[in-house]
Amino acid sequence: MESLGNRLSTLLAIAWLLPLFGFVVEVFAMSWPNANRKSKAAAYFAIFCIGFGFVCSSIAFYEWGNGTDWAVFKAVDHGHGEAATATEHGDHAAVGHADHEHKAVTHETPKQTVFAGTFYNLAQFGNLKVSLDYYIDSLTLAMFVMVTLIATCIHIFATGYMAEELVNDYVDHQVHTHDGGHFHRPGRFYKFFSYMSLFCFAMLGLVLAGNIFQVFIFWELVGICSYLLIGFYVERHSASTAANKAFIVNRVGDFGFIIGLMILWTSFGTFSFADQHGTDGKVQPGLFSMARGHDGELAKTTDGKTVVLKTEQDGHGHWEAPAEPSHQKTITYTLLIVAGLGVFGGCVGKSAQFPLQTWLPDAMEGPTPVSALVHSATMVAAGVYLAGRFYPMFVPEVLLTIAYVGCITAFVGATIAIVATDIKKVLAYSTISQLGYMMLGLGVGGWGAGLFHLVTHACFKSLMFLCSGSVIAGCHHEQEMPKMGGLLRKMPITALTMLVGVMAIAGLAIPGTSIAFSGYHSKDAILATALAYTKLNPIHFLLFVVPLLTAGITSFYMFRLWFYTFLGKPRDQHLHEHVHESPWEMTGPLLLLAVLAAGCAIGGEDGKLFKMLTFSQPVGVADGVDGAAAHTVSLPGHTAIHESHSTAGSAALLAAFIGMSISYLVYGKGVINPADIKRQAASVHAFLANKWGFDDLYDVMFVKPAHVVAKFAAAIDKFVFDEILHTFVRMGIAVSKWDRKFDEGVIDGIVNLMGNSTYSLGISLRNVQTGKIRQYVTFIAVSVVTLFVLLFALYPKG
Amino acid sequence: MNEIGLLVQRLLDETTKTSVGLFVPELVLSGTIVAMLLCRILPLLWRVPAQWIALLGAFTAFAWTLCQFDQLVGGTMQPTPIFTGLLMFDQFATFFRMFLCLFLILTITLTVLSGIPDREDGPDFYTLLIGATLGMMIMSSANHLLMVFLGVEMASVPSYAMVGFLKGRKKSSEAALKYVVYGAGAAGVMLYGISLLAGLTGTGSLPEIGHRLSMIVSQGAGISDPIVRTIVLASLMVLVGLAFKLSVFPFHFWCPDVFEGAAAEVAGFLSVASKAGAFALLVRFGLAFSGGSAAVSEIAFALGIGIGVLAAATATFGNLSAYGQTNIKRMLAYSTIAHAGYMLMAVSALMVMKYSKHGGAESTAATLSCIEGLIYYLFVYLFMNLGAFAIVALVRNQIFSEEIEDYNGLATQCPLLCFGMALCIFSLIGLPPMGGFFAKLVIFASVFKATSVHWAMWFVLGAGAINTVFGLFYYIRILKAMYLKPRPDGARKVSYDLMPVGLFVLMICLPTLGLGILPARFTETFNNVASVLLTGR
Amino acid sequence: MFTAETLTSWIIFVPTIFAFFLIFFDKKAVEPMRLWALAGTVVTMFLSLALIGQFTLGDGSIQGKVSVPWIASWNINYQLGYDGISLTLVVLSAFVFLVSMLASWGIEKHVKGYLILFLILETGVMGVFFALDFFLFYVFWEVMLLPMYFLIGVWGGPRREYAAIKFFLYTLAGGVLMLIALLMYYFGSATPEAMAITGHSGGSFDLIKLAEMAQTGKIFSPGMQVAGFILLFIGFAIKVPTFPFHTWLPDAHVEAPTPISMILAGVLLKLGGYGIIRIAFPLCPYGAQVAAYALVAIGVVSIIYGAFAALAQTDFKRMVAYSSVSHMGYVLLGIAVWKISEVTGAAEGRDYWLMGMNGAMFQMIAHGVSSPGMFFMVGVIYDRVHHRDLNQFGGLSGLMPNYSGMAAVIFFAGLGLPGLCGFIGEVFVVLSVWNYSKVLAIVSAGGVILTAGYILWALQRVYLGPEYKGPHPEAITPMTSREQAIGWLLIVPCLALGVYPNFVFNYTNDSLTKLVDTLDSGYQNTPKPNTVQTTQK
Amino acid sequence: MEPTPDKFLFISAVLFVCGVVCMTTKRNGIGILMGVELVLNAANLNFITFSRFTPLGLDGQVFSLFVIVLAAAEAAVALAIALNFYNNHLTIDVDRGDELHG
Repeated sequence: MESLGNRLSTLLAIAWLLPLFGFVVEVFAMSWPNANRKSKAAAYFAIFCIGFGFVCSSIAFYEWGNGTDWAVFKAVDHGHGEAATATEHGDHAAVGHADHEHKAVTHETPKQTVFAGTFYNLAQFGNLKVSLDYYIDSLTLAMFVMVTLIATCIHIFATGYMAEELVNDYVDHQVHTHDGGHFHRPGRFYKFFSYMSLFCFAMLGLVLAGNIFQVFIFWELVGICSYLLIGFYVERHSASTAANKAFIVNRVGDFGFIIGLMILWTSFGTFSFADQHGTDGKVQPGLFSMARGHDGELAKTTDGKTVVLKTEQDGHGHWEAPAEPSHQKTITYTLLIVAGLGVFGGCVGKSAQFPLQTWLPDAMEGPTPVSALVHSATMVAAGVYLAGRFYPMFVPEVLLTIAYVGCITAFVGATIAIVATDIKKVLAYSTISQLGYMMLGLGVGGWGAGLFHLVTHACFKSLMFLCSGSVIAGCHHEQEMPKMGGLLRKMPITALTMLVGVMAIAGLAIPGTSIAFSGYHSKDAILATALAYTKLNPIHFLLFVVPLLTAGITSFYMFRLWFYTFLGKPRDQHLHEHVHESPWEMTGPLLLLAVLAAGCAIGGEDGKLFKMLTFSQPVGVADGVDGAAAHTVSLPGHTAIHESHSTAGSAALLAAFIGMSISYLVYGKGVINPADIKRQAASVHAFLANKWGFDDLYDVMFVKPAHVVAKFAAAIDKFVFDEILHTFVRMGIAVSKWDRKFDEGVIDGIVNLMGNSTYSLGISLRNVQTGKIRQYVTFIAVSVVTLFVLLFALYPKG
Repeated sequence: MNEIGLLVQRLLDETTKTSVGLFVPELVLSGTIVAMLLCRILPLLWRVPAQWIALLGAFTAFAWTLCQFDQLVGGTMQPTPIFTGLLMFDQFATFFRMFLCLFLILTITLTVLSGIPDREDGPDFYTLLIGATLGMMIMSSANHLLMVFLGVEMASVPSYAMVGFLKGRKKSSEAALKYVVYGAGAAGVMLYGISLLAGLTGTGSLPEIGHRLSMIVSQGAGISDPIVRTIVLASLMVLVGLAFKLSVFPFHFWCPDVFEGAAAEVAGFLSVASKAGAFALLVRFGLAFSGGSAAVSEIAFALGIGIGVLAAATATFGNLSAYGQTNIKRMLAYSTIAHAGYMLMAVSALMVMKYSKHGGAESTAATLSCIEGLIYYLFVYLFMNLGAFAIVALVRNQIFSEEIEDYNGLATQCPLLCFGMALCIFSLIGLPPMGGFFAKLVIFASVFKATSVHWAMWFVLGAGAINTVFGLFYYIRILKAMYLKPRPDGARKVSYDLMPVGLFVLMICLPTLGLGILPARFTETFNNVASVLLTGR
Repeated sequence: MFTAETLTSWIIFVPTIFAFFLIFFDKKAVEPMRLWALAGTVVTMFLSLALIGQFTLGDGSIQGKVSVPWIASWNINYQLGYDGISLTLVVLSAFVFLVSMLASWGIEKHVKGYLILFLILETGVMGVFFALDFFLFYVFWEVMLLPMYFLIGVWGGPRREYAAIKFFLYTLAGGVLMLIALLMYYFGSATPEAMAITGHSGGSFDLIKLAEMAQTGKIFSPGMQVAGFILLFIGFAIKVPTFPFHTWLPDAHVEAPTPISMILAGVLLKLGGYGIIRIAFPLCPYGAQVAAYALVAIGVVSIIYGAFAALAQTDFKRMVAYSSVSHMGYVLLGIAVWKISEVTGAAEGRDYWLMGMNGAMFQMIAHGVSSPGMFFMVGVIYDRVHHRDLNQFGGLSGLMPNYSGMAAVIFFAGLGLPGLCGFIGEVFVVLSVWNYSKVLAIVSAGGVILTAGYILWALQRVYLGPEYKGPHPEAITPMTSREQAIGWLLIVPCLALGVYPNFVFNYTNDSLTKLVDTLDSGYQNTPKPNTVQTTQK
Repeated sequence: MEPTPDKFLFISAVLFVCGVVCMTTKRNGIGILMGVELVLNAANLNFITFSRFTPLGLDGQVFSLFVIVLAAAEAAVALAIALNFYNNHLTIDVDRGDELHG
């Protein structure tokens, strides 16, 4: 077993460090003075790095499978469904594990499936240890494979998309220099790929991290990479402001993260997830075993106020809470909640959840491959990954907040997406909404469902971003949907792959059979968990109703996007002539991702992917938590979720069809002309100046309230949160102005005052020196007398 | 009839056998004065310039006092009062006489270099110079009230004349007049005080005063007792005379005007030599009260506190009023006032510690360090101040001005002189590597010890600390002018070659650094001097 | 010849020896003089690296102790030694001096004077880090003052005199306070029980023995420890600079030439922190514990206040100066998180305090590398366009790609980006504060956002944006190879320390563990005054 | 009746005060010098009285002899300086000599 752990860690370490090596080489090689800016060498090198990374992670996955002789796919009792190969994509990993299925099941002791260890020790204070270590389980491997695969596709797409940077003199149309002309600068092809490699390094590091401190390190590194990538067009003021905004909002999230870290560090004394095997053979419990031990319950004291940490090992290696109070290491329950919320605060900042989501739409300033990789598939998903990884530490109250935050985010994201006109903004808001979904999934106890949706969303969202990228490239950087229309004939492949993506996200499926798009399976899993959850705690009914509603809205705005851009008459004739299909580098990945988006969740709950994810779910999640006793929220167990599958699935499907049909009527066929609705709601239009007026013929309750709410949500978003942010900034600047005045005025003032006063005193003393000798002599007599009187008066008595 | 004969006989052999032998350095100096006056008259000696005679005389006097000092320290000679108790011959006095002779040599070489007294009135100048030094040497070894007055007068009168030496200038004549009038006034008051004191105690010699006073002062008498009042008044008046010589706060008015009027060399001489003599005398006078009863000690204790307050006032006044000065000599005058204040703090600490009620061994060790601090400060002060005045004199010879503005950008032209001035200035401020810092540290340490005796000394220590910071402002203005400001192109060129001038400046300024880095050797000798003075009594 | 003991003296005086030989160079031979001075700094760097070789890792106590009596009568001896704390700072200083010397090629005025003062400054700094005798420490502390005054005063920017005199005034005032504390501890250690430790009569200046005395708790009374701590803390806080005493830093930085402000930020600010760790805490453990809450509060205020002030600046260099104030706030914060549990009276969560101390030491080293880098980057652009107005920059990344790349890395190090040196120091300090007080921990964590704010805003205004808005854009030429070398010299340690912080922790951890334990036992041994010891929440 | 010293001391005190007042009020240089002489002679009177009535004995008279000699020397020098002042300022009025001040 030990050797397997090492092999796995080395393989994943290679996959992790390769992009860093790529970054270093690209930065140096390309900054060499004579490097010609036309060569695509940088792109090919980056693709090699991340591709090889993907190969390593799939080998690691294969090794891991063998090591645990594929218990992962045999865990579920009723055998495994039809032998559909998980993914047709042609690399050998898929083929490999297909034929292994029929190996005989041997019943020896359960193989070790979780491997943890240390790379090297950062610092050691007394018995507090901070180190870089790795934690490999099925979730890590799944994330590795997913991230490297999608990153490879996006890198290939980017070589095509960024081709225009391959020129020595790149004219940036959006930037106007003071003399009115456009800004000229040399192409920056290589710089883009170096940043992308650095990003992959940081993202993989985050996934591989073995302790929460290491997660925080790569958390910020990923934040910096998003800053660099958003602000790629450094000349555009809007780009650099968006980059600043993204970084500072992430930092606000990190502020919460640090507070969480502080509490954990002070009360638990360690950061590492797994148990640490000290050199002297002594085993130190990791966070999870301290908090949850082996059975998944918190060891609370009788009054339920403080939690006793399990720091002692009983006979067969299970961590128990020590009996004598003197040995006990305790943490108050409220502090544990605050720690959970703190870490979740970090996730909110990174995954653009409810209070801090304003930066993600602005982040669309970055080139589209960036939006595809960073702001849809990987980085924003890091928040959900961390919530998943840190799941055992979240107490039910925290899970409830996560659920509500997810729910609100999903709804707000979806409603704003309705009114968005920029194609990338629509996708950005839909990402926010889907992330809300994942958080909701985790919040309501569906650990597997949340992460399942994470993986599927990564596939189809990156697919859709890349399609929008190829559309934008096709229409010569035109992003506004009103100017497009009827592109189906001109860009067939992009249109069809986009349709696959749209259907996946809408969660369409052929009722009755189990053939469905990946979106359906993962969204169905979340809705099922939500339904089971609302059954157990009826007062939280909203946690099922709102997601259902959002599912409908999601399919509506996604199909609106598709019909609006690809069907109907081309609205801008001049633009229409120049539209052309993207070259193969761009359409190839689209096809690959389309296949992935369609089939990656084949088999739904008992498909390969879901089993893969849920294999290493935290202990005690499967059979749910009965909150009644401790009058907290109870979480649905696996069986409860299973029953509510069918009802939730059909409800979701219905909502999706309704949404699709409405958007078809409004945009596809054009039965109702959107223009006259705009006239009726002219005032609203003025109000939504930067949002294209929403035409809605049907006065159905569903549409009007959605519109009002959208307006309200957009308003909140624009006038409330941005305002809050701007007021903070203005307040900060005001305080700093006061601070500077105080600093120069008061403190410097005092010092100068002292200096000047002594100086003036000095000057005044000069005129005592009159120069008249007679006054001097009088002074002798006078001072003798005064001295005598003084001495006489102050003579120390007795 | 024969008692008178006996008396005269005893007097004769007492003076011839012992006193005259010990009085040789002073006699040598008197001899040089006579020689110089002779060379004015005898055509044979006309060609020999007076300064070489003066220098020769000063060297022999210095050598003599040096070997006297070694013998005293070595123990071969015992400290004894000479001339039937008029003067006291001990380490303390001999050290000061050696100090004054050394200073005399340096001043004479300075005047040779800066050429103040031209050939034909050279002898007169050097006569006055040596005469004043003689007066100060007597002051430092005075053991009798008569000698106190005689020493002060002998030191002051020649310096009145020296101040007015540049006959042609209006300023120097005005300065001389002011100095004469003020000096005479102060001397008069002092004499009256001395007469009262002599009358009260019925004797002139300082050691007996303490005993005599304790006889006439009844036990536990406060200020209300008339005898105590007259003693306090009398000693106050005597202190006035000394305060005038030290330019302590209420009696310092003459100092800025005289220093500005007089030539820089004379001002240098006055600032250092007269202070040394006066401080020696003040210490002896302060110790005169010792040995008395508790009441007398109480008087002395009160005087000590009074002096401490005066010292703080002097230091603060000196530093503050130096701010706005534009003439560098006047600024250095105020700086000498300030340094007099610092040194006076040591004397006040001495008196407070000596006469504090709960005396004991610990306080004698403390008084030891007060005197050691005072002597060390004077020793460093000699080099600091003389260096500063010498450079002012040398620069004046080239640019004919003593305004600080005219010093702008001097560093670019004569780096050596400016380096010397920088050393002196930093030592005057009291920055650590320089001697000035260690001197101030020792004095502050003794004042710090005195704070345990009486709360007022905290005020004195505080004033000392603040003044170190105040002092920074005006001292730095000189360096700022020299180093930081560019040399205006119209200004005169200042250039000195290394050989006579540069070497001299280095010889004076480097000891300020040396004393800062290797104070060990000097502290031992000073410690020995102080212990003999205190325990010898 | 180069054993551990002599190595320390060699490191201190090699720069002065090189400076001395500089005098004989001819004024015109600028290039050879610069190379000679560079050789001086390189030799010092090698010697300090050799010193690392001599250092035995596991042992936290003082190594390479050499003690030669200097002024015997005052028990002052020339005592040197180093442990993990001073070793890391010495290596940092040698490195920063080397880099600043490389950056001094831009100085044209009086090159000889500049180089001599530059090397003397290095001696002063090295002396402070090695000195183990309080008097020797104070002498070297003030020796640094002289060259710094002239370096800012003569070669500085337009308002150089004001900035130089302000710098001199602040440091001298701090010095005077330290002087009084020095005396207090000298006389405080003259008690009979102290004799047992020092083995000689009279007070002692030996820091190690004074720390032992403080640890026994019997010799220095609690009242004296509190008073001593306040004096020492203010003296050192002026150098750190913490909140109320920081106004000299922006002026000094803005007016100082680039290499000097690199040294000022890289080395001189660390002396304050080193002084607190080496003298203020060990000598008065009780005082330090009583003032712990105030210190932590001051540290947090410094962070927030410095960040806000930096946000408000329009002058690029002044902004970086204020960022130094904010970063040094972390140092003070890390040192002072010393929580005492009411129950046992011992330190509660000692490991977190140790972590805070280590974080503070690391922050000093990290800031010592990143802030000279920041100043150098400002200097590079200032040497070209001669203005520093943030709003008039822009678009530099297009015109000077390499320069902008390097500047971005250095500023991100200042921002506290993981993988670079700034992050480790900040995060470890912030993590250790929670154990001390929750409210202050949250506020200090808030500092992270502000830092990101002002640095990114500055980067955006200077480097991003379409084109350059300021005066004479034609002067913007790509980085010369010398500048690039310096850039890389600064970036490599940034990265190395960020990735593998044990370069510092291996050395500092043992010494700090020993320090933490001695302070803890020192506090417990000191008899608490009758008031119940109120602990901070 | 036996003459007591206090009458003489009273006279010398009066003399002393006259001397000081004369020094402070006189504008004429020579006048001031006269005042100085008065003060010195007051002290002389004191010495003579003390030598007569107190155990001071002969010392007092020797004292006064020295004082007389020194007063003479001082007067000589003072007059020379006053003369020099007159040559330069063409006046002996002390108040006119206030060029050195501040």
